[in-house]
Parts: sequence; C-alpha cells; structure tokens
Amino acid sequence: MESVGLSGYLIVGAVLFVCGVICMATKRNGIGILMGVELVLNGANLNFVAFSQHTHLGLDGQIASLFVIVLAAAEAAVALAIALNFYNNHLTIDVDRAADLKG
Amino acid sequence: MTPVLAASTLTDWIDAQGISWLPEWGPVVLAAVVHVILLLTFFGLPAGIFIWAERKVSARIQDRLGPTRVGGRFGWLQSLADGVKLLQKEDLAPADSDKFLFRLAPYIVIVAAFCAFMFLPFSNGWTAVAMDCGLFVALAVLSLEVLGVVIAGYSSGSKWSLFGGMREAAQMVSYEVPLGLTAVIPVVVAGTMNLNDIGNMQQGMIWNWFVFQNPFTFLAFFVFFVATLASNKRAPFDLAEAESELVAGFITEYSGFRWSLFFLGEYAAMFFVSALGVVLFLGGWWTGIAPLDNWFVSIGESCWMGDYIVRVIGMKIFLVKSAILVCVQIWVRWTLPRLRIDQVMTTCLKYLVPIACFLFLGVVLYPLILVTVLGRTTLLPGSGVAMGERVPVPVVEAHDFHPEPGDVAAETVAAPQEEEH
Amino acid sequence: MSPDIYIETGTTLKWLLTTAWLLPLAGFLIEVFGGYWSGRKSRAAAFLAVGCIATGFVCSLIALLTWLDAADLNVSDIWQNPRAVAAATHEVSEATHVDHEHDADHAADAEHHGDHEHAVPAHSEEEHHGHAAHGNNPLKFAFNGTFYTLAKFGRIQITLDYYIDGLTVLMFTMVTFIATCIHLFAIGYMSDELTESYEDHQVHLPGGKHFHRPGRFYRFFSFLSLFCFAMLGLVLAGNIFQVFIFWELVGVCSYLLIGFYVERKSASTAANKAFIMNRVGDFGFLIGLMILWTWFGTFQFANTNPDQTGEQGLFQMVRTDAGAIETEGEGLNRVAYMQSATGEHLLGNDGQARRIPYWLLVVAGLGIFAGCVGKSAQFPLQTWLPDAMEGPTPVSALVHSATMVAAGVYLAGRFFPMFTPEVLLVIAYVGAITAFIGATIALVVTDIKQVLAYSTISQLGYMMLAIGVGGWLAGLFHLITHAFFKSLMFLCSGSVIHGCHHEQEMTKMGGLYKKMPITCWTMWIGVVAISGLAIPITLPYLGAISFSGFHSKDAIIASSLSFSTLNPTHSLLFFIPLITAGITAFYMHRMWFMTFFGKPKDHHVHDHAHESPWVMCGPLLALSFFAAFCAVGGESGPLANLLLTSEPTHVAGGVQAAGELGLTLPSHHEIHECHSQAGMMALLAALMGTVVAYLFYCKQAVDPALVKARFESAHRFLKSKWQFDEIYDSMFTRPVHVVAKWCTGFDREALDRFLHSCASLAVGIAQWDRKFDEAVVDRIVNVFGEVTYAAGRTLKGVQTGRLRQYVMFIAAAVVCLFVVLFLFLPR
Amino acid sequence: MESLLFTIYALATCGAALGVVLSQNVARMAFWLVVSLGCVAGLFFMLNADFVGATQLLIYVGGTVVLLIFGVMLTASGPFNTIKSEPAEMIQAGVIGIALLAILIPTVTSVDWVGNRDTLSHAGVKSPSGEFNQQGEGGTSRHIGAALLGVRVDQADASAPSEAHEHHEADHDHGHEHAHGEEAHSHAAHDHAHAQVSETNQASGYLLPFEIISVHLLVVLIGASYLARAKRRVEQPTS
Repeated sequence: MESVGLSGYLIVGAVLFVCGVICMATKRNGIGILMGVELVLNGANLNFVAFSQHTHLGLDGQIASLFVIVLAAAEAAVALAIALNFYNNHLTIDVDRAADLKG
Repeated sequence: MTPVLAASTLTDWIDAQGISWLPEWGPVVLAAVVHVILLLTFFGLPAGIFIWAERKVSARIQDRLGPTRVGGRFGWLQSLADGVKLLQKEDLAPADSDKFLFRLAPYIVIVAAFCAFMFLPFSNGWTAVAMDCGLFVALAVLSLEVLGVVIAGYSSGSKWSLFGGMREAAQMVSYEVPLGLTAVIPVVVAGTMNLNDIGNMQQGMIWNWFVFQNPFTFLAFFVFFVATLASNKRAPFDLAEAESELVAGFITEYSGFRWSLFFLGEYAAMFFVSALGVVLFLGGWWTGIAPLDNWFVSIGESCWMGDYIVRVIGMKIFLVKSAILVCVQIWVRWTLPRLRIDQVMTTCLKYLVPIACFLFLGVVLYPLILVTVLGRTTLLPGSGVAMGERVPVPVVEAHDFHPEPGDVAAETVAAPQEEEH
Repeated sequence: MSPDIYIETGTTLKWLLTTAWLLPLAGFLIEVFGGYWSGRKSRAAAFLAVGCIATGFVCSLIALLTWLDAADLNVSDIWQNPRAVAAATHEVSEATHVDHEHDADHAADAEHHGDHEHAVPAHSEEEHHGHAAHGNNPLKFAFNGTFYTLAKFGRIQITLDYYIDGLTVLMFTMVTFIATCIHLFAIGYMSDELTESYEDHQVHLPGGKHFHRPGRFYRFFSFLSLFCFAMLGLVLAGNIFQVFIFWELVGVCSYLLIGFYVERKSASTAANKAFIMNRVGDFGFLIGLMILWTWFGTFQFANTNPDQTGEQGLFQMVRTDAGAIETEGEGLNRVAYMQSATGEHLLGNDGQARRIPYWLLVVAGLGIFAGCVGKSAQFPLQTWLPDAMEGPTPVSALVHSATMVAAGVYLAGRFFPMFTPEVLLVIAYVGAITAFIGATIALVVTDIKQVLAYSTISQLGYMMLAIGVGGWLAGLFHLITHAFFKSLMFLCSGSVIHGCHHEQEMTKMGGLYKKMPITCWTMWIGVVAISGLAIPITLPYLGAISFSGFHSKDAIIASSLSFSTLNPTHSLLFFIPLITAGITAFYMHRMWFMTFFGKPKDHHVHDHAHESPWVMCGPLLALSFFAAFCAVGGESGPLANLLLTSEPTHVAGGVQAAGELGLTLPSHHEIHECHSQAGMMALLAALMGTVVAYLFYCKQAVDPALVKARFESAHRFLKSKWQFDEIYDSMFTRPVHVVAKWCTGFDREALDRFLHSCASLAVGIAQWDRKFDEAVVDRIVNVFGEVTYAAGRTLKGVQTGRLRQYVMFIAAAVVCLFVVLFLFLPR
Repeated sequence: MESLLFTIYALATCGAALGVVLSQNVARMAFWLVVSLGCVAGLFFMLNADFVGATQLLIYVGGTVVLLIFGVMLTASGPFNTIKSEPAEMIQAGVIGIALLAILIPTVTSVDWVGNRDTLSHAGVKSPSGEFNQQGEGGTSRHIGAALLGVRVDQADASAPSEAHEHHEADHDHGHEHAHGEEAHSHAAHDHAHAQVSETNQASGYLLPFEIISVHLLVVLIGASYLARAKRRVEQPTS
C-alpha cells in the first residue's frame, strides 16, 4: 500500500485548526467557542500523531496527544462549569454580554 | 492454497486465492462485506430473539402467557411481525423538531451498537477486527450510543424528550466510570486488552474463569453487571424512558421504523454487554470443565474440519452463556422497581465508583499480598496460571537478519526480561 | 528456690500487685471524668472506689498467700516453727521463753532446724553464710523487674520497676485493707456531701450567711482513689526515682485532701503548709538522688533475678555479701568501695575500683532521710501534720496517720542498707526528739483530732528511733501495728465527731459511752494498744496477753535499750522513749476518759449525740480486731516473721564500731537479751501513765485545772506547740517579707524607670521615622501608583471585553507575523 | 486503498469542521463536531495509533462532547434558539481564516519531510524511528504503556553506539540466544546492560507527567463541580 504521506495529515490538521479559530472568532454562544477550542486541539493532536508516525517523534507524539486529550476533557469540564455559572448569572450564554469588567 | 479456515484473516485467504482480476483493495472490501453480513446476523437475530424472550419472560413473571400465536406455537415469530408492522408505519417528524438531527439520531444509536460487535470474539479467533486494545475500542464505540440518545432527546422539541435525553446523558457519563474500572480489572488480571487473549486465558476448570480468580474479580463482575444494566438504560435504571414520568422519554416523538431502530439498538447492546461480560469474566467460549474442553481441542486436532467444528461448539457455548446473562437482565427488569434519578446517581457516584476503585486497588494488590503471605501468586497451589506469568511477552519475532530498525527495537524490549533471569 | 519457680512466683506476684496498684487509678479516672456527668446525689463514685480498693485488697491478700507459699512460710509454720535467727533470739514473751533450745547460737539453730532449712534454703544460706543463692544480695530474697523503660542514656537508664519482698506484700495488704475500711467509713461520713447545695458552716460570708456549694462526694472519692494508687505505687516501686515520683504524687493527694474544704481559709492554708513543708524535705531528697545518680549511675534498689545479669542495684553495690560497707581511709578521705556481683570490687571503665567518698554517702543518706522527715512529720518539719487535720476525718485516718506519713518510715526501712551508722544516729535522735515533742504537746491539746495527730507524730518518732538504733524489725513492726490502731482511733474520733455534729472539742464532750457504745469500746482497744498495756502472763504460742501496740513498742524500747547499753554516750536514746511511753499512755487515756466518761459538759452536744450508722461501725469493728490481734505472738508471731524475710542481711548480726563515730548497732541476740528488762520498764511506765490519767479525768481525784494553773508557763509553752510556728515565722517568713519589700523597691525605682526611659526613647525615634516614611517612602510609592493608574486609564479602551475580538486579534497577529517572517527573513 | 480511506476520512473531517463553523444551531454544531472528531479518530487508526484513536473516541466523543451537549441543553433559553453572528464578523473571520490557511498549507507542502528525515538520520541526530509497530497490527497500547515507564520501543536503537555494534547485537537474537552457549550469553547480557544504562540516561519516562495530569484532572473535576453547583440565580433586569 502506498503511503499517503505526512503532508496530507498536516493539511487536515491545518484545516481543523483554522476552522477552530474561525469558530472561536465568530460564535457568540459560549459553548460554540468551546467547540472551536476542541477543534483547534484536535488539529494539534492530528499533527502530533502524524509526526509520531512519520518522523523521529516516535511514541512521544502519541503520548503527547494522549495528554492533550485528557487535558482537553479537564478543560471542557471547567469551561462548562464556567458557562453554567455564567448562564446562572446572566440568563444567557452569549459571550458578548460578558463585559462586566469592561473599563 | 490456504484453506479458508486456517487463514488468520479472511483478507489473507482471499489474497491467497490469487484471483488476478481483483483490484488491490478487492480482498479487503470483500472481507469487509462478508464480515458485515455475518455480524449483521449476530446483530439482528439475537436482538429479535431477545425481544421475543423479553415478552415471554415478562409475561411469565407476571403470570401471563405472552405472545402465543404468531409462527404457530409460542409466538416465536412475534418479533418479525412487530417489525413488519413498524416498517409500515408513517415516518413522522414533529413540526417543532430539528428535523435533520431528529432523523439522524436513530442511526447513530444503531451504528454505535453495531460497531461494537466488530471487536467481539465469538469463538477462539473469530473476531471481525482483532485489535490489541479491542476491549478499549469496543467500550469507546459503545459509548457513542449515548450521543444518539441525547441528540434524539434534544431534537424532538419536546420537554419529555429533553428530560429523557438529559437524564440519559448524566446517567451514561456517570456509569461509564464504574463500567470502565470494572472492565479494566480482568485486563489487570490478564495483562492484555485483547479480548481474544482474555478469553483464551480462562481455559481449564471453572475456577480459571476470571470471575472466580480472586475475591475482587468476583465482586467486580457484579459491579460490572450493574453498570452495564445502567449503561443500557435497562430497568431499574431506565430513567431515560421512564414511562410513568416522561411518557416515553427520548423516544416519545418517534414512531415506526426509527422507533424500532432504537429498540433494536437497545437489545443488541444488551447482547453485546452480556457477551462482553462472558468474555471478560465467565470464561468466554470455554465450558469450564477442563477434560471436556481438552476433548474438544483434541477433536479439533484430529479430524478434518475439526478446528472449525470446535470453534462452532465454542461459539454455541459462548452464545448460551450470553443468552443466560441477557435473561438475567430481563429477569431483573421485570422484578425490580425503577429507581428515582437521584437514587440512580447516588448508586453510581457514592457506591459503585468507590467500590470499583477499591476493587481495582484490591485486584492490583492481591497477588502482591499473596506473594508476601503464601509465597505464590495463586491462592490454591497449582490451580491456574500465576498472574504475573500470564502476561504475554511483548511480541518479539525472530526476523531474518538484516539491519532493520524494528528488529533492533524488539531486541531491546527483551532486555528487561533478560535482566531478570 | 529454683529460677523457674522464682520467675513464676515473681510473675504471679507482679501481676497481682500491679492489678491492685492500677485498679485505684482506673477508679480515679472513671470517677474524675464520669463524676461530672453523674448526679451530685449519686453514691456510684463511692461504690466504684470501694470496689476498686477492695478488689485490690483481695489481690494483695492472694499475693500475701502466694508469698507465704513461695517463702515456705505457711501458716502452721509461722505458728509452730519460728524461724532461724528471729526465733532464736526473739522468742519473747513477758520474760519467759517458749523454746529454750532456740537460745543456742546460729549454727546450732541451723542444725536443729534442718528440715526447715531445707525448705527455705535461700534464707538460711543468706543469713548464715552471707552467700545468696542469687549473688550479692543483702536483702534476703525479693522479686524485681522492669515494667517500662522511660529513658536510656547509654548504659544507664531510667525505668519503671517493681521490687517485691515481704515488706512490699505486707504493706500492700495493710494499705489496701485499711483503705477499704476507710472508704467504707467515708461513705457514711461524707454522706453530707450528697447534695446539690452543701452549706459549709465554717465559712462565713459577709451578712452572717454561710457558704453554699454543690456537694463534692465523687471528688472526695476520686482523690482517695488517686491517693491509694500513689501510695501503692510508692510501695511497689523498684527504684528510688520511682519512689520519688509517687512520693510527690502522694504529696499532691495529701494537698488536695487537706484542702478539700477549700473555701475554709484554715484548710487551704493547712494544705499549702503541708505542701511547702514537704518541699523542704524533698529538697534534701533530691540532693540525695543526685548524689546516688552521679556516683552509682542507677536508681534500682537491687537486682535479684537469678537468671538475669542486669545492672546491680544500689544495695548490692554498697554492701558486701556479708552486709558490710567496705571503707578505706579516715575522715573526709574515707572512701567506700562498690561491690560487684561476684563479691569483688566493682571496676569502672578505667579499670580502677569504683569508689564513693564516704561523706557523700552520708550526705546522700541524710538527704533521703530529709525527705522522710518531711513526709513523716519528724522534727523539725512536724508542724504541718496537726494542721492537716483540717481535712475530713477519713482523710486524717488514711493519709495522715496510717499510710502516707508512714511512707517516710517505710522509705527509711526500705533504704536501710544505704544508711551509714552516722545517718542512723541522726535518724535515732530525730526520732527521739520528735516522739517526745509530739507526746508533750498531746498532753495539753483539747481537740480530739489534734490529740491523735500529735500522738501520730510521736509514734512516727518512735519508729524512726527504732530504725535509727538498728531495730529495723521493731520500727517496721510498729509501722504496721500503728497503722491499724491509729486508723481505728481516727475513725472512732470521726464517728464521735459525726455523732456530735462536727464538734471536735473534748471539753464539750463527756459521758458519751452510753450514747455510742461501739465507738467507745473499739476506741478503747485502740487506746490500750497504743499505750502498750498488757497483762504480764504468757500463753504458749501467743505470747503475752496484750494488744498489738504492746509488742511493737516493746520491741522498740528493747532495741533502744540495747543500743544505749552498747553505746553508753547515747543513753538518752533509751530514756526519752521510756518517758514518752508513759506520757503516751497518759494522754491517750485522757482523751478517752474526757470523751466518753465523766459528766456531759455540753448538754446540747450530749443530747444530740448518736451512734453512727453501720457503714461506719463495721469498719471500726474490723479494724479493732486487727488492732488487737495483728501482732499476736509478738516478735515470733507471723507478722514479725513475715517482716523478717525482708530484713537487710547485716541487721541480724549487728555492727561493731562502725563508721567515723564508732557506733555499735545491736544484733538480734543483743536486743533479745534486753527484751524482758525493757518490756517491764515500758509496761510500768505505761501503767503509771494510765493510772494518773484515770485519777485525773475519771475519778476526778485531782483537778486538772489546778495542775494547769500551777504549771501555767509550761502549759502555755506546750499549748503553743513549743513555739515552732512562731520560730519559723520569725526565722523564715518575716525575713522573706523584708527581702521581698526590698526587691519591690528596687524593681520600682530602678528597673521600671530604666524601662520607661527606653520606651520613651523608642517613641521619639518612631516619630522621626514616621516623618521620613510619609515624606519619602510614601511619596515614591504613590508616584509609581499614579503612573500605573494613568497608564491603565489610557489603555482601558483596548480592553473591549469582547472575547471573539481577542481571538480575531490573535489570528490576525499570527498572520501578520508570518507575513513579516516571509518578507524579511532570508531564505 | 489507504489513500482512498484517507480521502474519505479527510474530507469528512474537514467537511464536518466546516459544518461546525457554518451551522448556527448549537446542537447541530455539536453533531458536526462529533462527526469531525470521530473521523479524526479514524485518521488516528490509519496512523497506526489505535490506542490514541480509542482514547479519542472514548474520552472526546463519548465524554467531552456529551458533556458539551449537556451544557447546550442546560443553557438553552428556548427551543433551538440560535445566537446569530453578524455577517460582517463572519466575513472578517473568513478572511483571516483563509489567510491563515493560505500561510499554513504552503508551509506544510513546501517542506520535504522525507528528505528532512533522511538528512537528520544521516547526520546522526537521532536514529530513524521507523515502524515501531508492525504495519497493520496496531497494538501500540503496550508500547505506550512501556513508554510511560521509560522503556522506549521506538528509540531503543539510539542507545547502540555504532552501526557495527548493532549488527553484532542483532546477531544474538532473542530466539537463538541459548544456542550460542555461555560466552555468547554473557556477551549479550553485557550488551543489554549497556543498553539499559544509556536508556535510563536518555528517557526517564512519562510517569511523573502522567501522575501530575491525573491529580490535575481530579482537582479540575472537584473545582468544576464546585463552580457548577446550584446557586441562587441573580435576577437579571430584562432588556
């Protein structure tokens, strides 16, 4: 079987990353932003694993991606808690309303 | 020419036939098709049978007769008749619903349940996808099922459904923890996550089954069973579709074919977790009577097609064990009252999780304690294989000599073991 | 005795006595912590305390029997076969001998009683040949061991030990028995306290009211239990340091119990007095301890375990096998050699023989004895004991007559091997003086408890005297007998006081014998016993017809007579006790007659008097039995024989021209020779005293008031207790006050002024510092703050608070960076 | 075959990611996210990282996304309400996104990865990692576990001091060792010991980070449950 090569995976990762960034930049829904973050992390993960397979990174890449997955779960939990708190206080999840500290 | 039953995978066999006109991806696709067809059988048939069994068992428990007419006696074709009826119904979607997701949800459920079957060994070596971390992937795939339920609940546009979906989400996320922990316990005992290896390790007399391996695994099996009940939304944990509170929970708005897909998924998942329990704890495809097993194996070695016959026998044993577990699930459902949602969460978070953690700790420490106290890793002298010795040595194949990186890597893996001698 | 049996017996005794010892502690803890929750009207504490101490008594009794068995001193043996030396030299009755053959010398005696010697090889061997079966042990035989090691400093260590011999077991039995009786008595006596609101008639509040407080029944019993624990611990202790610990604990209990009616000024003062007086003695004790620790490196009495090669005890180091102190040199250069287990000189780390300056040994002995002086209320520290009568009467009976004050005598007896002849002489003189002073004061006091208190002082002096003159047996014999009859008399007085509604003045009593017959006649037994009266007829095996006090006092007089015969310069040591014996008989009968006979002097008291309840009379009867018969058989009786088992080896044979002063201590044989003579003289003196008292106070043949008027100055002198309190006041208290005043002045004038000037200086500096702070430091900080604030204000606009905009900025910035990189970075 | 699968997965991934960006309904976003992440898991499987793929499925898809949907349900103020972004913002974001892509993709493609790898290995920076898992067998879980403990399957050969030595060591293969007799055995043992030492110098394992992350996770969960616990809702002035 011929190899797809590293570039293909990296491009997919880049697309994921960019989508995530756009998601973060455009969504007014707090949870939407969270999803954007997840996309960005996944883009990074994909890069890690691809490098792990195709370059000298070796298992380090896989382990790093494992750590990223676990930390992303933690991040999601905290972010969700914050979102719920925010919702409790503002009765909406629109992050544009989160401007209480604006000078 | 490699005999079909001796090939390690179907792909190998088809490759070995040397059919020249097949494209390069041909054998893989062909094998996939065959596997899917086989699995669909195991996916659909038992589900149908169990739906029928549920009706009969519940009827008997309630001192009724249940279906009696369809198919002559015992109403054994009742499931089929139901299916036909459901297929004929109109495919409805409520006006307020998110139609796209609403239509999609049942497929997610059914696909998740089906995919889990790919990793299940039905008999020694009969697995569609043999993976080293088969158990892990199977559990992961099975956990996707909840997504369908939650989306179904959300997209229905009904508060009953929404509540059902939320409950399901909370319940599943919680019960995944004890389920995972107790599923890891046999892995600790076996030293591998390969389901086929785990099954093969329980060869021999009945006390070689992992459930009887030590007190911790024994308890772990029951925790596992309870957690599977909950993750399957089976009574007494069927809060997601609690008909007395939520009409029908997340399936309130569904009808016809899509409704039946949910049910098919549920019963298939029931069968799957039972089979998983059998592989992990109850000796898989072994009878638990060593002479009998040995006799089977000797048949397999002696006569033509023996290998095949033996595996078929193993599969029968396996199916019977799983069916018994499914029947226990049915029995539990029609015997115990439903819990409240807070009780469900309490059961999980305050009892099952700590118990599972304790058992996990126990099963890790148990051989150490045995070694300290008795000087060996098994309770009874000579029974079973010592736990530490069970762990398969990392695969180090003796390749032909050429300076290939992987070879040298393998060499070094062996190094630590070398040190020990 | 084989090592196996030795260990077995020792273990049995150890556990029995430990149980008896720790039970009161358990009782104390439960009472103290549980008493808080139980009601004020509950007697539970009393029952618990009685239960603990009674169980302790049973344990002690079993231990006593075990001991007798182990020592082959079974009951019939004691009666019929008086042992070895004791029997040979002390087979005494009123000038008649039961068994003439026992007059023979030791060897003949040993031959004669071959069978007996076979039974008790350890004793005979030790006594006759000085070679103990288990090494260098001047103390016949004893069990010892360690409970717990408190601290270890290299080879030397501080431990909790036990040391069990005949004396220990006997003391245990005596203490637990008397304590049991007194606990029972106290249930009745202290029943006033079973109330939520106890009115203390002796505490006067302004406005003519009396003080009210909740009853303290449980507290009383918890203190009693603690006291029992401490006393038993003292007796069981296996090293001198442990003795000191319990010594202090006993002192604390005494303090608590004397000050039980803490609201009464007199009681709290008396408690303080007792405590401080004891501190004076304990100071000496501590000096003694330090000397011993420095030179000997151990506190243990002796190590007698046959199969255990532990450190040697103090006694074994000081005395040779034969029981002598081996010395060398003269005067201050004199040194004493320490002995090793093999009978040779103990070698130090440098290979030289270990020695201790002789004078230090004397000082150590005197120091320890100073502790005994304080605890046993000997001259010159005797003044606290009469004041201690402020405590409830059971306390007086238990603590201040029978047991605690006896602890001093006990320690003097226990530590006897460490005392050099010089120390013994001091002990003897102190004892004699104390006996005389106590007795004379007792002549004139009218408070019934005070009479008994002074008689206690006097009797303790007797015991010390006996020990000082080498009559080890006599002293401890008297200790036991005295404990019984003195506690009996105190309880009787308690019964009288209780019956007369807390009236203690004898001048208001009289004619009570009809009102309270049991109390009257039990007290009579005590009075006769302490007076040493007897009928000079001898019965076989039983000796003279007499009560216990006769035998023991007889022994003391005999010892002192023998001593003064051998050392004519010290003949005063015979005459003082003889005279005192007469005085004793007089004042005891005076008290008895004044209380129970004659005409009632105060009709109010007389009319309301009543016999005490049975819970109080029962103990009286029990104690009176023992007061009468515990010493039956005299010095060949069971009690004396039991004591003899723990007598130090060197006592029996006497000591010739020992020490710097060349004193000679009488041997058993010599004491025995004086016995009949001394006995007659003592009896005569006692009879005289009795008759005079009868004439004075019963027959009214002579008016006491007339005599009082005649000897007015002497009476005043005695009444003011030989003016000890005044002397102490002017000697110690006032100078201290003056010094304190000077100190105060110095404090105020010099120290305070200096401190004040320091403070004002600091304030001045601080003011300057503050100005600097405000002008320089604060301004700098403020400038920074203002700059930062201004910067913040200007940058505020950038902070839009819109999350998505930030993301956008970041992304745009990344793009820009890349572009810049691509444009300007060389490829 | 592989490229076909890759194409499918890659397209699905990117398409679903676009779906996340473009859909306005949060629930749909979540669905697309699931599809995207699932396909990433598929890509992981294709990269022979089966353990990572399974973890991705179990934790990401099964756990995190369910949590997200849970959050969606809890914070929905009305049925299927959408908070729409302004078109201008969308355009802004799109421009920036395209600019980013335009930078990233040429960067990726312009690097000669294979050449780099060969260059590096020839320079002796690090020996080639190669296929530490046999093609198609997957089975990285055991290797990852070993790597957590510091035993590296993929980098082991780095310890070999020279090419010649490597030859020698390969000669004493595990299977044949006993046939070589005492001398060979001791020699091999010596080699292994050597390898051990240099290994410990090189890689200390990921056990400590792993433990730190476990504790971190615990802390985060407790903190999250504290944050999210029910509080009295502050009345918001309706605007």
